[in-house]
Amino acid sequence: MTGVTLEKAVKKYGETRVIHDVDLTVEDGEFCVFVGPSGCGKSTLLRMIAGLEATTAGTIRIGARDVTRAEPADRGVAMVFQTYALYPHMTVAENMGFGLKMTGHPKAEIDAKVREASRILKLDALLDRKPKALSGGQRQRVAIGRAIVRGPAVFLFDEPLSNLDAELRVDMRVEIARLHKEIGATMIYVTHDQTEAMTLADRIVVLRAGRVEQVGAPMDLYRDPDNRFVAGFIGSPSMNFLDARVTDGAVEIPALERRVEVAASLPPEGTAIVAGLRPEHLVLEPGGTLEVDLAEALGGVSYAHLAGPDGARLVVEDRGDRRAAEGERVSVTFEPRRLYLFDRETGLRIR
Amino acid sequence: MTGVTLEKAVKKYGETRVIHDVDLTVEDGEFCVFVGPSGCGKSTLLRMIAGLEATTAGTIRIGARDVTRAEPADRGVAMVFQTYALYPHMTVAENMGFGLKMTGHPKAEIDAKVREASRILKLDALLDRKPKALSGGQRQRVAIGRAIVRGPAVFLFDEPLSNLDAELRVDMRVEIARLHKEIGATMIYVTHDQTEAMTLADRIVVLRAGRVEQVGAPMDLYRDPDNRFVAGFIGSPSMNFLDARVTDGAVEIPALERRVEVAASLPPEGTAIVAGLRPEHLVLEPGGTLEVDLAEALGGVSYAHLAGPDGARLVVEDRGDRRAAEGERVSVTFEPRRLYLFDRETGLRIR
Amino acid sequence: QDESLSGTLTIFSDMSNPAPRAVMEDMAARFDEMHPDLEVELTIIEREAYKTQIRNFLTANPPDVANWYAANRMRPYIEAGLFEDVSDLWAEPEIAENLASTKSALTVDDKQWGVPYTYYQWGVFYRADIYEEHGLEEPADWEGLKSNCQTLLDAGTKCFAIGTKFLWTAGGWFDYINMRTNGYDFHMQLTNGQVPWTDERVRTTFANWRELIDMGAFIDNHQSYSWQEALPFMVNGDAAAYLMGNFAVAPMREAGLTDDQLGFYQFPLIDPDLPMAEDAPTDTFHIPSGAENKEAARAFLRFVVSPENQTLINGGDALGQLPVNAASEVDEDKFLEEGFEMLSANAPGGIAQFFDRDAPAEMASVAMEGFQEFMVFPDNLDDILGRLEQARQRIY
Amino acid sequence: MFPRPIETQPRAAQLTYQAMIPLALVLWLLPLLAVAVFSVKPDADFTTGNYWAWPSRFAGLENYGKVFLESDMPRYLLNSVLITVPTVLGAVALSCMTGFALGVYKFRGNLLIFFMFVAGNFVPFQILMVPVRDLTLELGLYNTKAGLVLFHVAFQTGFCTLFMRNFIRALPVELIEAARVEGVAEWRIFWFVVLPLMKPAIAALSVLIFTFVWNDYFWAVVLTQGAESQPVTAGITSFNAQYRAAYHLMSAGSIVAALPPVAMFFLMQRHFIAGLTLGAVK
Amino acid sequence: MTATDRQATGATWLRRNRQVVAPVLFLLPGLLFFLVYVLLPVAQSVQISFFRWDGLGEPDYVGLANYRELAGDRAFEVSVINNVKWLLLYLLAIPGGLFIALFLNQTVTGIRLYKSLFFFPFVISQVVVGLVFTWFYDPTFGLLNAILGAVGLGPVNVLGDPALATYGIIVAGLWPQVAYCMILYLTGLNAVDPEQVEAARLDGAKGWRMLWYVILPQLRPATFIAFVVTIIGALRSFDLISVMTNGGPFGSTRVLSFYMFEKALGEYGFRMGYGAAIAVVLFLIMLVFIAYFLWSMWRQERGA
Ligand SMILES: Nc1ncnc2c1ncn2[C@@H]1O[C@H](COP(=O)(O)OP(=O)(O)OP(=O)(O)O)[C@@H](O)[C@H]1O
Ligand SMILES: Nc1ncnc2c1ncn2[C@@H]1O[C@H](COP(=O)(O)OP(=O)(O)OP(=O)(O)O)[C@@H](O)[C@H]1O
Ligand SMILES: [Mg+2]
Ligand SMILES: [Mg+2]
Repeated sequence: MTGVTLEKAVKKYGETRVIHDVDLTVEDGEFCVFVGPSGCGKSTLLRMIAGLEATTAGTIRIGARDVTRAEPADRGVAMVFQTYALYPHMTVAENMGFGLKMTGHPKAEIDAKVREASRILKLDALLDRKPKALSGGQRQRVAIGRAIVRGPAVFLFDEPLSNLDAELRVDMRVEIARLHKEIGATMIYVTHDQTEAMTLADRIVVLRAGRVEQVGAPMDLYRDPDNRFVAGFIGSPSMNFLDARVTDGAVEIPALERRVEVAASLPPEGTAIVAGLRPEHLVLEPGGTLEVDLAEALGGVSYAHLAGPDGARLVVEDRGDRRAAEGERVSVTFEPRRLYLFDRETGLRIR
Repeated sequence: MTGVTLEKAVKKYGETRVIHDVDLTVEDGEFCVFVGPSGCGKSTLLRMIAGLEATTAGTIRIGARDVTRAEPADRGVAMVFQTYALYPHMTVAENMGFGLKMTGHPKAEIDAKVREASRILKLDALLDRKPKALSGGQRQRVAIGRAIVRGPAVFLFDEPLSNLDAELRVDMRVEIARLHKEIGATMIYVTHDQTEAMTLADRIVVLRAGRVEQVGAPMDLYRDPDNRFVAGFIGSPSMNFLDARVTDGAVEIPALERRVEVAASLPPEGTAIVAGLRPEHLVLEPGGTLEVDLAEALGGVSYAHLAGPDGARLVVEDRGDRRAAEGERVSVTFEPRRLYLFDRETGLRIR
Repeated sequence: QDESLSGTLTIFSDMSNPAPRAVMEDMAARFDEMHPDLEVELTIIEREAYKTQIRNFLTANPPDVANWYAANRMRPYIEAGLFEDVSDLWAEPEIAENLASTKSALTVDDKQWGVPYTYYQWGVFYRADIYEEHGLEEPADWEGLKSNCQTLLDAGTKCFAIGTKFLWTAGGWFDYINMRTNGYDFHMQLTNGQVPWTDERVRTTFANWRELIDMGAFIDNHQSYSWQEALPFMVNGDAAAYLMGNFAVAPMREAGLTDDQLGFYQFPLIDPDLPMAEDAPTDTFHIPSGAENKEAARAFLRFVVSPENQTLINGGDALGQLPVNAASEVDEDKFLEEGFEMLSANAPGGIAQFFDRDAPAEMASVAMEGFQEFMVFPDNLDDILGRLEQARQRIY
Repeated sequence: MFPRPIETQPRAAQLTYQAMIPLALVLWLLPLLAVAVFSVKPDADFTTGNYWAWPSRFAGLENYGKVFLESDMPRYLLNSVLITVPTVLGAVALSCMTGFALGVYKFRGNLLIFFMFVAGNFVPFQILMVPVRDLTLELGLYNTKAGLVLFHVAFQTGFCTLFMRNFIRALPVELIEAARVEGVAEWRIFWFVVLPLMKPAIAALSVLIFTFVWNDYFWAVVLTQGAESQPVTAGITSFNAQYRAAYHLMSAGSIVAALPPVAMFFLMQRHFIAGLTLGAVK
Repeated sequence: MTATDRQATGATWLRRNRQVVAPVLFLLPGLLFFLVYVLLPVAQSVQISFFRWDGLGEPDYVGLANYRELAGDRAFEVSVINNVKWLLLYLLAIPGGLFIALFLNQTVTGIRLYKSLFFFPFVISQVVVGLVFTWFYDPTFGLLNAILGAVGLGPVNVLGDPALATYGIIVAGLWPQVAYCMILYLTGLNAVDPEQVEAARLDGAKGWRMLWYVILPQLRPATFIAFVVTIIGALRSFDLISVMTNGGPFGSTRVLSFYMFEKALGEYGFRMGYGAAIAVVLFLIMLVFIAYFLWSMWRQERGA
C-alpha cells in the first residue's frame, strides 16, 4: 500500500499560511493531478509531500508510514521538476544512475536498472550524451528515467511539460500516460494545463488559495462541479456565468430571455442566483437581442463572443459551415439539463 | 496610404540566405499575421521592415516611401517585442513617453499622448510604477502603449504574447483585436500560435524556410490550402495525412478501406498521392479495422488516436456523449468533399 | 682551522650593492672554510629594506650575526634588549688595543654592543679632469668652493651631483655645513636634542647652504634620484663633484672613471676658527640576543675585525674603505690613503657618525625630510624649522 | 548591441576602426613596450643616452641570462610559486565550502555571515597589518612562506566567498533538491553535484587570486624578508636596488616577474572574463 | 539503552538534522580562518591604537593620545588630503574604462585578443607598474619629457614636484584600474538587453542619448562594482607610492595607508600605536563605503 495521505496538512511561511488544513488521500497506483490558479499552492503541496518543504502542522503518510518529519531521501518518492534538473556534467546514464550510486548500490545492479528505464523511455541511443546535447523532450524523458530507476512508490511531477513547445507537449503527455499504465506507481502531477489534467488524471484535485475545492475524476468535475470555481476552472473555454433569479419555481435568465424548469432544489422565490452554461452546450439561432461582438474562427470551430443589451457577455462554440458573423444579432438555446446553478454568495452548486 | 510593400526582399547572413525574394503587400489598416515553423524567418522579416536588420537586396516601402535604407526611427513604425523590452529604470509613463522625448516633443504634448494611450489600455493606475512591479500582462500592455504613443503608421509585433500564461494570453489577444479595431493602423504580427493567427488576422502569411508559402484570409487557408505544408500547419489538431492511390479515376485510401470519387483533376492511374483529412471532419463508427490507441477526453470534446493495421495513425475528433473507449475497434467515415489531395513529391494540392 | 665550532651560523647582511655583496659573500665563504663543522648561512637583504626589517627579525627569527650601524642608530635595540653585550670581546687585548678608535661609537651605557668592520671618510669626490679643464683648484675655504662653483656653472656644468630620494644624502650636506659653520660640539648638541632647531646658529647653517642652492650648484631634480641614480651626472660630466662617502668610489670606477679623472678633497672651511670635524660612519656587526650560536657568532666577530681580514675586505678591490683595525694596512688606493690621512691628521674637531646615526630615528626622518624640502624650496625654511622644533620637543 | 556594430557601418568606417584599434593598443601599452625594449638593450645604450632609439644591438640573451643566472630572481620566482599555488588551492577550497553553505542552506544569520565576509574583504590591509604581523610572529611563521599563505588564504576567502556564493545562488536549486530526493548525502551533493558545476567559477577565481597574490607586495614586505621566502614582487625591488640605474637589467627582471600572471591570464582568459561576469557584475 | 541504540539515535539525530549540521561544518574552516586573520585583527588594531608601543617592549596605555597627536600632525593632514585626491581622481577610471569598453565592444576579427591586451595592465604587479611609470616620468630620459620636448614643452619633473607627484602616481594607478573597469564594463555591455537597444533605436535614441538614457542605466551593476573596486583600490594605494616616490618628495605623496606603514614598520618608525590609530581612521573612511555597499547588497537580496 503506497498511497499518499495528507491529514490537516498546513504550511506557513512566517506568518502567512499558504496551505490550509488539507486532507487528501491518493490511492495506491492512482494518477492524481493538482490543478488551480497560479499561486494556489500546488507546488508547495507537492514539495511538502517530497519533503523539500517542512510541513508546519498535520501529518503526511506514504503507505502506512508517517513521513511528516522524514528527510526527502527517506520517503521513497521521486520527483520530476519543471526544469528537468538534470546534472549537466553527467551523461544520461550517469544522471539516471546517480541516486543509486550515491546510496551504494552495486554497479551491475545500477546498470541493469538504467537499461530497463532507458528501454521503457526509448533512451537507449542517448545514454552517452550529456543533457546539453538533448532536445527538451528528451531531457524530460531522462528526468523521468531518473525517477523510474530508483523504483519509487510515488512519483511527483511539478509541471513537467510546461517548458516544452506545444507539439512536444502533446507527445510527452501521451508518453506519461503510457508510462503510468506500464509501471502502475502512484503519481501526483501538478499542472495548469487543462488538457493535461483532463487527459492524464484518474482524479483531479482542484486547489484554490491553499484549500481543496473539489476532488474527482476529470469528467465528473466537468459534468458535475461542486461549485462555481471548479465549474469555471475546468473546461475550455470557460463556462459562461449569467445572472439568474428564481421565479415561480423555475430559473429565469434575463440575458437569454428564458425561463427554465429545473429538477434542482431551488432556493426561495426571488433569490438571485448564478446560471452556468458551457460554450459547447449553447446553440446559436439567428435573430435575437444578443450581438456578436467578436467571432474567432479557429478552423473546425469558432467562438462567438456575444454581448447582451444589459452588458452580459457569453461565449458560444460555433461549429458547422455557417458561422455567425461579427455584428450579427442572434439568440442562443440550450438543453435545460445542461444548465448549472450556483449560489450567488457562496458559489456552491445548487443541485 | 501606409501599407507595407516588400519587393524581392532578400536577407543574407554572411553567405546564408534566410529570406528569399519575398514579395508581399500589406494593405493600409490590415492586420497581417506571419506564421511558420521556428526558424523560418518570421522575426527576420519583421525586423527588416522595422529596420533593425539591414535588407540585403530588394525594396521595402512603407506607404509610398522607399525605406529600405532608412533608420528605424525614421520609418514611422513601432515594434512590440516578445520580451516587452521595457526600460527597467523608467516608470510606465516614462517608458511610454521616451520616444517622443527623444524626438524633442514638448512635455505637455507627451503627457497628453501618454494619458490617451494609458486610457485606451487601462493603464492609468500604473503610470508611476516601474516595470518590475507589473505583471506580465500589464508589461505587455505598457509595451503596446509605448508603441501607440508614437502614433506610428505601422505596428509590428513579434510574438508579443508568447511569454504570457494561457489565460492572460486569451485576454490580451482580445485586447489586441479591440485595439486594431479602435486605431485602425496597419499591423504586422508574428506568432506561432494557431489560435492567435486564426482569430486576429485579416490575412495570414505562411512562411517556410524564408519563402512565402501562401497568403490569405484565415478561413481561406483553412478551407483551401495550396499545399500540404499549409494544410498541415493551419488547423489544430493537424490534418491527418494518409497514403492514397489513384485507381480507376478515383482515390483509394487503403488505411480507411475506402475509395472516393472526387471532382479534382487526378494524376495518371496508379500514381501514389497523399490524402488529407481533418480530425474534425471524421466520424467514428463502431467496428472496423482501426484500433483506438488512446482516447483523450477534454470535456466537450475528445480526441481518439487511431492506429491502422498497416501502421497508419490518425486522430479523430469525437464529440457527443458516447465516446470511443481505448482498445475499441472502429472505422471512420467522412464526406468526400472534405477530402484534400496532395502530390506526393511536391506537396502541391491536387484540385 | 678551528674544529671546535659546529652547527650553523646565520648571518643577515645589508651589503646588497654589488661590490660589498661580493665582499660579504667571500668573507662568509672563508669563515665557512675555516670551520668545517660549521655551516654559514648568509642572507643578504636589500639595504633600504633591511632598515625596516631588522626589527622584525631581531624579535622573530634572530640570526646569529647581523649588520647594523653604530651610535644612536643601535640604541633602540640595545634598550629593547635585542643586542648582545659583547664587552667581553672588547676586553680581549687584541681588540681592545687595535680597535680603540671606534670603541666610543659602539659604547652605550659603558658596554660594547658590537664590532665595527669598516668605516669610511666622507668628503668631496670631484672630476679632476673637469676642474683642470676650467683651471680650478681644490677649494680651501667656502669662498673658494663657491667661486669654483660659479666657474663651473658658467660653463654649464653643475657643481654637485646628489640624489635625495632616500633623504640621507641631504643629511650629509647638513652635517658638513653645520659642523663647518657651528662646530662639532654644536652639531652633537643639536642631534641630541639639546638645541632648538629655531636657533639662530641653525639658521646660519641653512643660510650658507642656501647660497649654494641659489647659485644652482646642485643638479636639478635630485629629489627623484637615489644616490646611485645621480652618479651618471658625475660620470657624464654634467656635474663636477659629489659629496659622498668613500663607498661611491667603486661604482664611479665601475662606470669608467679612471683615478686620473677622479679627485678627492676635504670639505672646506667655513668658519676658520672652528676645528675641522668629519663624518666617518662606522658599519658594524652585532649579535642579536636571541642568537642560537653565540659562540660561533663571537668567533665570526673576531674574524671580521682581525687585521688580516680587515686588510682584505677594506682593500681597494673590495669595499674600498678604511679598516678599523689599527694593525691592518690601508690599501694602496689614493682615496683610502687620502681619507685615512684626513681622518687621522686633519680632523681635530671630532668624528661624527652621520646625521641619522647621531640623531634618534624619528628626529632623523623628520629632519632629513625637511632638508630635502629645503633643497627644493629654500623659501620654506621657517616652516620647516618650525616643524623640526615641534618634532624635537615631542621626541626628546 | 551598443555601440552599433561596426559591420553595419560603411566600409570606410570599418577600415578606420580596424586601423585605430592597434594604434590605440600601442599607445595604451606604450609604457610596457618601452620596458620590453629596455630589457633587450645593451648596457652601453644607457650610458650613451640612447634611451628611446632602437637597441644598438640585441642584448636580450645576456640581460635575461644575468637575471636568471646571476641573481636571486629564480629563487624569488620559486617562492612566488610556492606562495601563490597553495593560496589559490586553499582559498578556492575554503570558499567553495563557505559559498556552498551560504548559497544553499537557509539558516538564521546566513546573510549576516555572508555580509561579514564581504565587509572583511573590503577592509584596508593596513588595519590588519600590525596584529597579523604579531600573530604570524607568535605562530613562528614570520618570514616563512607558510605565514604568507595562511594570511592570503584567510583574506582571499572573503572575496572568493562573495563570488562563490553568488555563483551557487545562480545554479538551479532543483539540482540540489533532485539530489536530496534521491537520497544523496549533503557532502556528496557538494562533491558530486555542486563542485563539478562550479568549475567555471573555480577556474575564474583561481586566475584572479593567482593574479592578486602573485602581485602582492604589501604583505610580502610585512611578513617576510630576504630571498629565502619573499615573493618576486619584493624580489624585484631588491633586485632593482642591487642594479639601480642598470635599466636593462631592471627591465628584464620586471618582465620576468610579470610574466607568470600574464601567462596564466592568457591561458585562462575566457574563464577569467566569464568569472568576472558571474561573480561581480550581477 | 544499548550502545547500538545510542549509535542509531546518534546517526538518526545527524540524519534528521543534517540541514543544520551540514552548513555549520561547511562554514567552519573558512569562518575560523577569517575570524583569526581578519576580524580579530581589526579589533586588535583598534585596541593597539590606544597604546604607545614600539613593537618591542611592553605597550603603554595612553588613551586617546595617539588620536590627539594625529589631529596636529601635518603629515597626517597631507595624507588625508592626498587620500581625498586619490578617491576623487581614481574615479576617473570608471568613465575611462567605460570609454574603452565602448570602443572595444565590437565583433571584428581578433577583438578578443585586443580586449585581453587592453586588460593587460591589470594583470601586472603594481610594483612593475610603478617602476614603468617612474621611468616614464624620469626627468632626464623619461618618455614623457621626450614627448613634451618634441612639442616644445617641458621638461617637468612630475615625481619630484610636490605639486604634481601625487597626480603622477594617480595616473600610474589609473592605468591598471581603467583596464579593470573596462573589463567590468565589457562584461556589462554583454549583458545589455539587445531588444531594449532596438526598442530605443525605434524610439529614435542615438549616440550619447542612447548611452545616457538606455545603456548606462542598464550598466548600473557594472558601474556599482567598478565604483566599489575603485574606491577600495584608491584607499589601498600603497605599492605604487612605495615604489615610485617612497612618500616623497618630503612626504608630499603620502597617503594614510603609506603613512601608517611608515609609522609602524618604516625605517625610522615603529610607533605601532600611532600607526594603528592611522589605520583606524582609514578604516572608518572605508567603513562608509562598506556600509553603502552592504546596504545596496541587502536591498538586492531582499528584492531577489
Ligand atoms: N519561500 C516562500 N516564502 C513566502 N511565500 C511563498 C514562498 N514560496 C511560495 N510562497 C507563496 O506560497 C503560495 C503558493 O505558492 P506555490 O509555488 O505553491 O504556487 P503554485 O500553485 O505552484 O503556483 P504556480 O502555478 O505559479 O507554480 C504563493 O502565494 C506564494 O507566494
Ligand atoms: N544573426 C544571425 N546570423 C545568422 N543566422 C541568423 C541570424 N539571425 C537569424 N538567423 C537565422 O535566420 C533564420 C530565421 O530566423 P528567425 O529568427 O527570423 O526565425 P523565426 O521564424 O522568427 O523563428 P522563431 O519562431 O523561432 O522565432 C534562422 O534559420 C536563423 O538561424
Ligand atoms: Mg508551481
Ligand atoms: Mg522569432
